[in-house]
Amino acid sequence: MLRVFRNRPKFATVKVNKEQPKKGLPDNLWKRCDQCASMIYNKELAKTLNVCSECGYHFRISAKERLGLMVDEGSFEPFVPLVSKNPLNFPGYEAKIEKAREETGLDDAIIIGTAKINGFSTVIGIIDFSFMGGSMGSVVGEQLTRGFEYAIEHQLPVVTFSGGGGGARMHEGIFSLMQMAKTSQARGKHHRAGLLYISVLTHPTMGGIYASFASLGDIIIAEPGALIGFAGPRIVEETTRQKLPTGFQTAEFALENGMLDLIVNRSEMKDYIGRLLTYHARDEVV
Amino acid sequence: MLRVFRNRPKFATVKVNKEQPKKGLPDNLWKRCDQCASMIYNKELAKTLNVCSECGYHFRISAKERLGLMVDEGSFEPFVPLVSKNPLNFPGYEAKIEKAREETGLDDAIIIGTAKINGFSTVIGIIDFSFMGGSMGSVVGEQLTRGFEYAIEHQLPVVTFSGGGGGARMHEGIFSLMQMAKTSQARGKHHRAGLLYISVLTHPTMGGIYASFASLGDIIIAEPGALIGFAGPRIVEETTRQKLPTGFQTAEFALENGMLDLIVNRSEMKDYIGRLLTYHARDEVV
Amino acid sequence: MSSSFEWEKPLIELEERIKELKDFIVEQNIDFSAELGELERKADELRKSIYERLTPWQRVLMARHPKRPTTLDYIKMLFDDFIELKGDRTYRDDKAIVGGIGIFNGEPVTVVGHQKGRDTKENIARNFGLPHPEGYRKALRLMKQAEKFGRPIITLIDVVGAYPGIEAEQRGQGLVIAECIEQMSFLRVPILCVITGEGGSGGALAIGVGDRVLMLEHAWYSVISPEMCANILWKDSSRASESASLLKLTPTDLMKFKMIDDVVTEPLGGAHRDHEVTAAQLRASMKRHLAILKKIPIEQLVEQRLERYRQIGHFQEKIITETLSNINNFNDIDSELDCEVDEANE
Amino acid sequence: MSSSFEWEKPLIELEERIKELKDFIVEQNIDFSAELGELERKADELRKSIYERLTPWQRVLMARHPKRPTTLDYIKMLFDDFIELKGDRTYRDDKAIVGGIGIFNGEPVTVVGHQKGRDTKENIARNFGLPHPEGYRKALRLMKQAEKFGRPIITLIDVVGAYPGIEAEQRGQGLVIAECIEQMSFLRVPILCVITGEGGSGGALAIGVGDRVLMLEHAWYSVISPEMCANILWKDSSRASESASLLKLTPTDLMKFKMIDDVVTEPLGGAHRDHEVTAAQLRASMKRHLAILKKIPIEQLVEQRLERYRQIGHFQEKIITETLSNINNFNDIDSELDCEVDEANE
Ligand SMILES: [Zn+2]
Ligand SMILES: [Zn+2]
Repeated sequence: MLRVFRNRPKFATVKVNKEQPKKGLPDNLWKRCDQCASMIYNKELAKTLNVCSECGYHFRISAKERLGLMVDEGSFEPFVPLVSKNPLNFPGYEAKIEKAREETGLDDAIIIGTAKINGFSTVIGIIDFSFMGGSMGSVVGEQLTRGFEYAIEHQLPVVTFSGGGGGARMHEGIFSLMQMAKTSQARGKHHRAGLLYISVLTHPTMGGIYASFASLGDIIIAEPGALIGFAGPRIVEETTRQKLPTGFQTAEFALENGMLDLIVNRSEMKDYIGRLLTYHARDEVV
Repeated sequence: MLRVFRNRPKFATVKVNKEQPKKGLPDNLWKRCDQCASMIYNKELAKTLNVCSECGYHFRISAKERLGLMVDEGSFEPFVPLVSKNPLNFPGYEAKIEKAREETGLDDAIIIGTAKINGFSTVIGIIDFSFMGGSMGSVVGEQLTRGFEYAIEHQLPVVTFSGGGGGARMHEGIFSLMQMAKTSQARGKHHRAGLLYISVLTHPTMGGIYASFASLGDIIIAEPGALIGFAGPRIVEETTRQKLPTGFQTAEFALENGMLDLIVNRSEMKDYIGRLLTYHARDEVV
Repeated sequence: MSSSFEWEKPLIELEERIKELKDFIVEQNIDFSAELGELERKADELRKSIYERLTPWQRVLMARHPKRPTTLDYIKMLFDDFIELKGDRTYRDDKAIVGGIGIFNGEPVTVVGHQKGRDTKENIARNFGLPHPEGYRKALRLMKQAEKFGRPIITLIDVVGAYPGIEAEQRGQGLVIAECIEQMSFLRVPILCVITGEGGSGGALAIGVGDRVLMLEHAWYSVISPEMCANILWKDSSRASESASLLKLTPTDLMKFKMIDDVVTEPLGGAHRDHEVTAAQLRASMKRHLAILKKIPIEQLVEQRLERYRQIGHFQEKIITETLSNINNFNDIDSELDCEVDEANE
Repeated sequence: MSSSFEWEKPLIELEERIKELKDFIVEQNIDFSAELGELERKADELRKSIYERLTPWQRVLMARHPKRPTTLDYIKMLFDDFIELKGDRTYRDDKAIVGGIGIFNGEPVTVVGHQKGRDTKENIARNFGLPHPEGYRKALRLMKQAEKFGRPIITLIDVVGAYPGIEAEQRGQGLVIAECIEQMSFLRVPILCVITGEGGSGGALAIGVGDRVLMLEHAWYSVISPEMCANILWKDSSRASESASLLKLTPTDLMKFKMIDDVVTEPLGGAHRDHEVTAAQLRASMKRHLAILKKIPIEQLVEQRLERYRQIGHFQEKIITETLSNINNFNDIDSELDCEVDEANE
């Protein structure tokens, strides 16, 4: 068996940045809704799970927040943390990684481990957009692969939340591309072992992340309004020189075009996933 | 094993009607091309395999003619002939069958048996439009099913030519509908046995024939201009009250829409099928 | 379409009279119970005699009653929970077919069914329950998902036929119907099909290949709709009531033919008169049949399913009396002959 | 686009001079063979030194040369017979991907590859070799057909990247690329992939998962095209020559990284200078690798294929030095912090 879990004590190495340098500035008290432009009090947003109470817009949340919303309290056990190398000697990559680590307190763009959701054991992986746009390099690829492998070994379902912007991490070049194959194959084995994978597409799920593991869910769910696609809307517009259709590449667009099973509000997500896990439980504890 | 072959002598029961009552009338000497309206001398048509030398229009030919064009001479051995009953007591069905038998010399809308094509043994089934529009009732369904079963037992490829107009034979009601399931399942077993099925769609392949075995070919070929679809063009036009697109439901339309592998002229059909059989030969005699 | 039929009129009139009488009695506070009982007994008799004597065509009309429960209505009544799953992962989510995971009798199952609209607006959105190829693909996707997770499949069939539309043809509905039929036939989970309303041709069969086929009392199932059959036979769709009789499309006929396994009784007057009672009857039949299917080892189940369809057909081996001619002697065939035959068939 | 590059100019000039000289010699009937030999030796040296020192960006331009052989050109040269098979059986025949059955070295194989146009008209018909979802679906259909019949698969890759088009997105190219990658990985037949020209991102990988990956000398393969990389890094596509160097996209780099298995030498000056010689070189490499693959039992082959990709990645386990904080204590997380991070990333 792979050493996927860190040794006990099972503490996270993520450094929760406690400094709040801009404290007192209105930016930190209020936030403008990207969709309806309402000004919303941050404390209010925390209560609504970062969903605009005016228009239902789902703000992006961090992987840590997502984890908090999704798993049974105290049940998360992270995998051994991995850190990136710089296989292409891409100029400035190390510095970028270091900066992202400091800003997010994460080792790379993913939080992954085992957890219980409504009492059901799962492997859960959550991409964090704040870490270099949630792009998939060797670390994200390896962690997801370990996730599926662990799930096969222990006959567990996998749940992922993929909010990766550009998809691939170009600083790792071909190694980043190959993570698409690696994660797809890991899921392929998991699928062939008859196990459940619920893929949740959060804003934005694009590029190599969308074109690999995230598209291979038995059930694919999205949050309302999430941007979902392979090529980014700007590049599509530039290439085709056509006006993009209204709602192009939104979750609603994907649902209409047959690419999603359902769209679920953040507040109902845990309930939906919990029910789906229940209905796929192998011991038939329905 | 099913008794699929008649006892020797392996003669066909088809009655080749030798009387030519209208001999001498111009109708029998000349034929007008449905596509370009050229008048073509019948003797000329026989030489061009019933393809218009002006525009390439493929006239419908009988199953017997098709057999002659496709199989190695003297190699055809027909299955035991079957005849229809009238399970619904549908008024006039027996008379219709009797009339069709007399006019075509066939027992029902199919000729089926084993034959060699370019030296390769196959099961070959050919629908004849002239027999009640080439519709599939119990006899056609059973014969095709026996064909696939015989092919499984002897590890043979199957080749069909399906030119059935309405598809289902409504006089047999639900029994006709169920032939779609029966033939699809027979092919399903043949497919799962790893065997090759080449389905050739000739003018017209519609309805229940198209929506069952004929669509389940590993390779689907059509003759140029053949009408291919489920619902007939007249009913589509009546229902939607829209002008049909140019070339709607032609082979060329199906090819463009991804439903066909290739379109092959009648004169090249035997060569194509022969090569495909060669490339799928199990003994690797390439 | 009105929500009561011509043949129901005497009954509806009697029912109204009884209601008036009752109101009067309550108002006047008179004891009329004996007379009232007699009246209601008569109404019952009338109901029975009307619905026992329905013609096949009347049954077709019953199956199309605008207030008849639709697939989503049944899903709501039959399942304890239901999560709808959408999309074919290829082209579009077709609203004419719905599907998802439902909890039936405490157990997860996959459900797919045709979905007609319950009003004009919904009918337009759902194309009157007539699927495009993507609808069949969605159904197939969900059924294969059911197979992966070992869930039984329940299909609810209610479609007048395949959709004669340009796009449906363009995107290959014939091909996808064939794929559905073929793949359903080999799925390694129990499949229970229910014809709840209309069972028209390939559109019905595409999700209709199963281990047991149940049928509601006022449903129909045939290779062709009565209208289209009349159109072909007599070039006159209005003679559908005649062709409906010829096609032997009622549950009674189909039971006799062994094409279906159970007829689910509807409340007197039809399913639209009492959705809940209809669902309860259906649930009981489904429960009974599913329990039997679940006991059969899966290899055997699939074998039985294939054997069921293998046996369908009415034919006999030909007794050879005619002069034999060697079919291999192709040169004997006169191509002129075929021209005549072609003409005869135009 | 001109059919000769800036850096070729000195060479082309020299080649022209030699040709003139030869013509003169023939005309005058003088014996100048020694001098001519010397000149041609010099031209050879010049060629070598030019093509050995090509920058990565120049290599990308070579891979895009309008006279470079396309997939159908290779198919004609590599196979003894070829029957093209079209269509995805779902939506359309995508001309940007071609496929079929070819006879390679006396044996049937399934071939699929991107097909660029050989002139403007063909480029429009073939969308410059940029597939829509139906193209990938056709490829997958043919590869599964190959698996059924136990035929090896050969893919010929030449695509700048996935197509950033409205319809390609609408019909789910991300999803279908994922499906291709996943399903190819488990196919129970040998798969030989050849990057003949451009190997751009998901568009290439969709038909690029195999047991052996060969690459032509002047081909490139990367997660992103140099132009798009420059666009992201410096908001300036014209700096593609710089990003091309950063991306390590040449066969030399990729051999070092063990991402490919063989580099197929092109004629001096590039494949477009001699199609037949290029094809002969490629054929030899394909033959060699296919012979090896065919000897490996299929179970083992698929295992090795999966293991090949399983091993790809550069990372290390983190040495834990920081203060540990319990990640399960969610209440510690201040949502205000994340807002900052979001802003930093816009
Ligand atoms: Zn808002
Ligand atoms: Zn003509």
